[in-house]
Amino acid sequence: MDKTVLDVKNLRTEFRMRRYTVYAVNGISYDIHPGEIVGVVGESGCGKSVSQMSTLRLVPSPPAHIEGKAVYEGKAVYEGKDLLEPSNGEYLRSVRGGKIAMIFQEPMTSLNPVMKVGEQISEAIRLHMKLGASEARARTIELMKKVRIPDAEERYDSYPHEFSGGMCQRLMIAMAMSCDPDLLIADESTTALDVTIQAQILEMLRDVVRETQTALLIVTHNLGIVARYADKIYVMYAGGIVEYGRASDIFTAPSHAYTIGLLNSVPRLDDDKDRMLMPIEGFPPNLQSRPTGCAFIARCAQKLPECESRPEFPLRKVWEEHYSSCINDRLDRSLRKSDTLFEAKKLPDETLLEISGLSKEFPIKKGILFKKTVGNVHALNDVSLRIRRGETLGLVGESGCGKTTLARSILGLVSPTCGEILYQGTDLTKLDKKKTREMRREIQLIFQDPFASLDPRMSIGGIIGEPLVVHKLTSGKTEYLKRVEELFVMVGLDPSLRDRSPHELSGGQRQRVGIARALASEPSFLVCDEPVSALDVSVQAQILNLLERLQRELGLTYLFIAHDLSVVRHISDTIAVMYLGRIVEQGDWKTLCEKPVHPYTRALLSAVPIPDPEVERTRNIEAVKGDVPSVSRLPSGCSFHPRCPYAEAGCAAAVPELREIEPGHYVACPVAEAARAANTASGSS
Amino acid sequence: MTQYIVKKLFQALLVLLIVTFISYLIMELIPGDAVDFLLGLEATPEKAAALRASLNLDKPFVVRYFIWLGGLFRGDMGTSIFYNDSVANILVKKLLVTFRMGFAALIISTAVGISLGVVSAVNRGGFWDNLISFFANIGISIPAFWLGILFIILFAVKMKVLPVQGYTEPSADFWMHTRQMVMPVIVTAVGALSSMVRQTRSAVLETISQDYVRTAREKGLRERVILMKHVLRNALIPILTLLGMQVRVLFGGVVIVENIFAVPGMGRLLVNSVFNRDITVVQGCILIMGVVVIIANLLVDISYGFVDPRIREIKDVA
Amino acid sequence: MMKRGSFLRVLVSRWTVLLSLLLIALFVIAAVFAPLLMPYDPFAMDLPNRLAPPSLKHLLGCDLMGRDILSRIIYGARTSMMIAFVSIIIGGIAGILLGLVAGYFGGIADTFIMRLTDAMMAIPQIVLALGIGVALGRSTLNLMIAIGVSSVPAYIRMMRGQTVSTKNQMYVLAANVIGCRDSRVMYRHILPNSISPLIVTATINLGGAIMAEASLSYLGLGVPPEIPAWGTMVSDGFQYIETAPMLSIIPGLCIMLVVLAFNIFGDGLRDMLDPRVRGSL
Amino acid sequence: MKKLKRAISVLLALAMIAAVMTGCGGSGTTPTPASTAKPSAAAAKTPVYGGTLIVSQSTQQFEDNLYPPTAANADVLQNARPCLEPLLKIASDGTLIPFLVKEYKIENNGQKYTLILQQGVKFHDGTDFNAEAVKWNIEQTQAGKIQTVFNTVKSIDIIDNYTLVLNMASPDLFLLQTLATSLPVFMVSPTAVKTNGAEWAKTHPVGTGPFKLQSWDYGVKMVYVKNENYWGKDSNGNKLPYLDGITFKFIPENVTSTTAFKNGEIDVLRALTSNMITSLKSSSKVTIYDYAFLQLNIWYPTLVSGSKFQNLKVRQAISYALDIPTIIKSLFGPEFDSTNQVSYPGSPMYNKDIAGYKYDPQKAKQLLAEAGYPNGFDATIVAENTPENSLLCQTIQSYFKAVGINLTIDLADAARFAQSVMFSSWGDRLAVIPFTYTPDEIGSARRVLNPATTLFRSTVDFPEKYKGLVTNLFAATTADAAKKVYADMNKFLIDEACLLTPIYVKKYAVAQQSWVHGFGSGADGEKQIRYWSPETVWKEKR
Repeated sequence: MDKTVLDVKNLRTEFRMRRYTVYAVNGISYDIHPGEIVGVVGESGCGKSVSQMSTLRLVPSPPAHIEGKAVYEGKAVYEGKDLLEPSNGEYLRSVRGGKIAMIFQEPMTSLNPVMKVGEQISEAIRLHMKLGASEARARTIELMKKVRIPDAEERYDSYPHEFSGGMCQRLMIAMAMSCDPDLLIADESTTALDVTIQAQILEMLRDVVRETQTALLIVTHNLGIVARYADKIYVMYAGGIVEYGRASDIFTAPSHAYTIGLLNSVPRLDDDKDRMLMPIEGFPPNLQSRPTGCAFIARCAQKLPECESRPEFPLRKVWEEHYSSCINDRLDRSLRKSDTLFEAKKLPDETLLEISGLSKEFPIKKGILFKKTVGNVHALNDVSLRIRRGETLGLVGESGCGKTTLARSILGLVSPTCGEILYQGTDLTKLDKKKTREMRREIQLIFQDPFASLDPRMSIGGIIGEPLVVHKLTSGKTEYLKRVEELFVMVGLDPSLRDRSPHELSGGQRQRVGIARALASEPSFLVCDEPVSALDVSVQAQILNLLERLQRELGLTYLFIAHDLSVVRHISDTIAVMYLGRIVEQGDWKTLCEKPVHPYTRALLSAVPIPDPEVERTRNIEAVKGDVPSVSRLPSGCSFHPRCPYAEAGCAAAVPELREIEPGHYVACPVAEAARAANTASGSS
Repeated sequence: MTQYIVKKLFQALLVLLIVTFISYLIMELIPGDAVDFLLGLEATPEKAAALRASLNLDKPFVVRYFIWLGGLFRGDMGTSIFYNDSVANILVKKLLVTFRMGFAALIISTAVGISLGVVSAVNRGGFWDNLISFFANIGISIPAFWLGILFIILFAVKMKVLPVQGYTEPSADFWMHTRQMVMPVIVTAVGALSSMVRQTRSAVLETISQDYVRTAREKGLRERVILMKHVLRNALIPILTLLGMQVRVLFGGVVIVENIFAVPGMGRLLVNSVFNRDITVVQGCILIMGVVVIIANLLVDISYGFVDPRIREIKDVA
Repeated sequence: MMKRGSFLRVLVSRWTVLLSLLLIALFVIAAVFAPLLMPYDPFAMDLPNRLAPPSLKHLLGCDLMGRDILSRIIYGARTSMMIAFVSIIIGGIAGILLGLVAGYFGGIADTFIMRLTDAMMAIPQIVLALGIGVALGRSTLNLMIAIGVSSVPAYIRMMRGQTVSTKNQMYVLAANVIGCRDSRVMYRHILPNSISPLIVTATINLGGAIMAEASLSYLGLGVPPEIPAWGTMVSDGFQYIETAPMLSIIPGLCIMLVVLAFNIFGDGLRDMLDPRVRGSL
Repeated sequence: MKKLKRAISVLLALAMIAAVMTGCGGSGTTPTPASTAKPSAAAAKTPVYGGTLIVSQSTQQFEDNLYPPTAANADVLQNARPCLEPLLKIASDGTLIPFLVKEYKIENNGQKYTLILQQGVKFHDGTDFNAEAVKWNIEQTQAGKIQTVFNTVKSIDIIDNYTLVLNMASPDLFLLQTLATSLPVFMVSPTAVKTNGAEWAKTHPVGTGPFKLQSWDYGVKMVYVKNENYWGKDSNGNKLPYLDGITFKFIPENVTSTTAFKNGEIDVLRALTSNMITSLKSSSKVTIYDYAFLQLNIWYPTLVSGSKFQNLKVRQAISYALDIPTIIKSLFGPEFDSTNQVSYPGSPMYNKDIAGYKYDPQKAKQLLAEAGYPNGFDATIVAENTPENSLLCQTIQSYFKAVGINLTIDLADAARFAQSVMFSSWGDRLAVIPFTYTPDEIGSARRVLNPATTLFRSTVDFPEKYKGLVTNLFAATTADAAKKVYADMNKFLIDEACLLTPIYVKKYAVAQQSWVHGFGSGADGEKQIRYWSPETVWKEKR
């Protein structure tokens, strides 16, 4: 552990634009030893990615139009040579990709679409290892096998668009490992992937790294991942390191106000229901001004008087190998209970929405002039649901499971192939255009991407007020303005923002605008399609609390769609799990999370890392084999059987029925109980 | 892949049909017809009527169009009212002239255009970039005929280096042919060259900012290798699209340049025929121009298939 | 959009854009205040000093009918600008509407309009304009219609592409969700978000229109002879290119400068309105 | 395509009006060309063999038809002169020069003509040129209906292989003069036409001429090569033709052709415009033949009901408002002349005692006031879209403005002008219409100044008195009688009825390089520029 692979001494990166400078990284120092796994955690804009790029002098490729240039200061010593030294340029180039390799966030766009996949990998091998074409090809195929890419020989010559997201990321890992690097940097490498795939990739990465004694540096915003895999954790905020130390110390004794805020704002699978998420108020700092003093001071809930006056906050030793730049050593780490009693939420059994036998198929057409259908994408098959008034139904599933199609069918944006959707008795699928539009007042949608769902050309006030104009809900200007002001206040937005345009607001504020717009026509049913997954953790908590408050005050009913189980568990009353267009298990939140029956639900739950090293140490993940099959060629019978560890002959034959094994707990798997019994016997929770 | 080609072929034929209909419609709207012109004052009503009947000019517009179209399918493009000779054999000579000039201009504008575009994109904001972009901007702003006359005064009159006009078959006297072709080709090429530079530059800039270029750089490849293997291959797609459009721009340029430099090409014939109301010749010229432009676009579409694997197996998912 | 102040300050930061802005301003002032700026009446004939060389009295000399060239250039600015703007409006409005409909509704409307556009794009613009011009006869209005109509396909293609890409944006889906009718979605959401590429295409086409006027008058289709327009002046001046080169060279130069200015300004505007670039200027 | 090209096209269209030469016993004397060119020094030098003569003019517009019997276009036929030859040529002073016809006898007052043909002449396809061929050619011309020179020939008798007799239906003393000066009647090989058909003959002239047509690219280039066994000999017996070949090049763009001429790429440049002359004047010998061939007039739509131009005072006011001499002198080149009537100063038909209208704006204003338009009125003028017309109309516009008339100019391209002016009523507008003198003034007068033509029938109202004069013109048998009637017609049109206002007369201008000899003035003194003899042209070695 003594020999350091990479030693970075107060690295500083600034983007000198024509009229202003962005201070992306402000003097950070860290080092990494062979075989060690280091986690770098922070919210978007804290400079965690830029710092890694800077060590390899990879201009973080700002869009080509930006004429800014990256200026690096400080040293990044590798094998005794400072990579940042301009004179070492040639040496740096030989290190890049060879000795230090990186994996990026978007696997699909990181591969050259017009070049064979195998070629892109062997290109690096031939360059760094000076191997001939045939040896390079052999080595590439061997690497592809190592990262478990099925039938590697043939897939060598196929193109990136023929691979799924998960497969692409495996290719990137193969490419990175191709030259036996000393250091591998994974920059948000699993953020874009589904939870189960993310678990597979990280597990494989850890085994490979342990086996080859390569140092691994994981950059992520997900505390769970860092808790499970990292030995040492650096917490970054506004371009600087605010705290670092051993993983267990950071989680048990977080000693910086920001770290505490982070930990308290993240919902955990194992915390009790009435726990109140404690968001960090305000919004991320503006990097265009040179930071002085403590950058977190504006949002810090536990700041001391002298915090204002101190010029700078060096990292001081708080514990053995545990440093923090926060001067307040009596930080309150307790979690606060939510003041409202959730159990008290009694649900009247009046059904608001009843979906029965809903399926949807998108035909794949081929042919020149007269298109004939050659195949079908089975987005939804035979989905039935019941949502009571005031209830929050959580819908969980990975990409391609049909949750978005379900949401759009309810809103009438997509007309289902068969089945009916009864909303207070009326069947939405049978309404004509005019009636569907009127029904739009009743049912509204909250979008995932807060920025893309607001019209950039309109002012905030205009966006929120548009439903009022469309449905002529207010007569006269004054009443309109009053109602808009009311909506602003309702979602916690400052009314003075009325004339600003969307790009001037932060992520959280934009999502509040989306919610206000949805509430403008006083709907009683809200479909939330992944409302928080695009937000930073701290802001996520603000929105979740807002949604809960609105539900209590306005008696709203939510259909909450997400792929992050911990968020769904926190907010929903009942949860349904979907896989490839079918509901595989449904039940109230307690039974489903604690006593899951269906193998897929269990795999989903175990794939979600819990931000607590002790828990993660002991937990092993129920690995799920292979990749999600394509939606146009569904496997026969239970569509999960090819990947299910407990699959039996029967599974492939008949499509399992959703049966009620306990009051309110449905499951669509014949062997479910037996599998659970076997599993509990082997001692894992 | 073949399905993709066949689909594009069908589309091209349909568009070609519409092209001929549009040109016939425009010629129909133009008042006055060749007959009054031809017979002059001797036009006794019976003579005019007889000539009109023989040329089917008395039939309604739509019928005449379909007669012409029928003829086209049988390979006969009709006879010119003016030169009372079959349109095909009038056009064949003129076509070669225009194609030689147009093709030379296309080669120059593409080769020089793309290389300059890449150079200026690669050192973005640098000296070369500003210089090339400035001249490219001037290139697209100069009216072709004005430049033509400037060239004539400069090279032919003052410096007496190049012949002023005329056209000799390359077979007859190749050296004279090239000397005569220098000015017209350059004048035609200037406009096309400049727009090619500008478009290539933005296409390359767009590709440089993609993620896979960053991955290539992260792999430690030399800048030149990244440019050749990764950037250019991907920038080729938008550049190809532009190439399809260039053919149309060149035809426009040729029409003007042929008149200045007295090159007996199709452009000049077309303009004369429009003023002479020689409908069949106009149709012939526009048909050929349309065919060439559509074939150029078809070739571009097909070449997409080779350059970009994603387009190869198009599946239309509704 | 960015706050007003910084928009102009940033736009002017690049000297080429500044220069082109100046040239355009000069062109517009000359066009609008033509009557005040002209030293002589551009129509007044003064036969004795026919083809007089540039002199103090006549800064740029006189044309073949003894009329002062400088005044005719200034008046010509007005005609050329009028022709350019009106043909942009004709081409633009028709192009935008058709492109919007084709892009938004897709299906048969889209294929019909796009195949028609492909067909018109297969014919060079100068030939299209010539055909329409000859059909309508020689007058200023007909010239504008000829240039306008022949530039419609370019606008349709640009607008359709823009509509198709904007249509798939989330905020358009949101507009549907809150119950907007198709028409409202189009004019309230899709059109405003296509404004920036439209303005850029319009500025670049302004230059194109002036050049088209020049080329058409060379082919014999320009404005009525007595009305000074740059294109007609260049083509009329051809005959006397050896004896009085100024007759063609000056208007030709004016055309080039103005078209150049519009192109550079168009490029600058495009970089300005492109959100990715805005941050860096 | 340059606007000027269409100017030539209109002239040629109207040359067709001159194509039909009606009436008998026309005076047939050609206008006496007062050549302004210096007598060429060529006569002193001895002719040299070899070289190709490059002749260039603007692209001609018309039907490219070189088969004489059906060809309607004089200028196009001229281009066939190197390979086709007429029976007789005519000297500038009107005397006939024997050519393919060696001798001729005219008997009983023009009723009977005996023609004795040149012997040993062969067509290019090897067949003999004999009486039979001439008879066939004359019959074809009669059948072609385009040329009327042989209409009065009743019958043709073949006496022997080289003599034939024409019996005339009515006495015509000037048949041969008309034959030589009207639309050229060239001899074409009967066998060639019989085997390949008239259509083929249009593009493949087979004649007896000094050169053979090698290639012809419509509207671009015509290439002639030497006919080795040409029958002609020059005055001192050497074989003709001197040149190895003649090439016609059609260049639309004047600037291009003038520059090419100055660079020596072109030997002879025909149909010059005024600005071409000014640019050529400085550098090389420009011969302007005083052979006027076109006049431009403004005509008034007196027949159009309610038109202000029905009032004589208005027409006269307009005539007074235009200062034609200054316009011509300052705006147009040396090859233009002003005239106050349909004829022109140099012409024998010129009527000296026509007063005409001197430039007098005050009188014009006064006349307008009397006519009820004290502060003028709006009017439109329609003309063909050529650079000269555009220049002219703008000048007229400013002169009109001086007397209160504001004029809009409608320039129509050739086909639209033909359709809307020539062959139908041009409505309540002034129209700029040309009148051509080719081949002779009286013949043109009979056809054009005739109320019955499609041009005037529906728009111009000719008083009875004038119609009487026109019938006399047709009846006049002798040249002097026709001349007298023509003079009266002119007097009436201008001074009495003021039905038209003449503007300018245009002469035919040709530029010729110094090393070219025998092009304009033929060896035998024949000054005709339009009916040149290619066999005697030669080029100095350069």
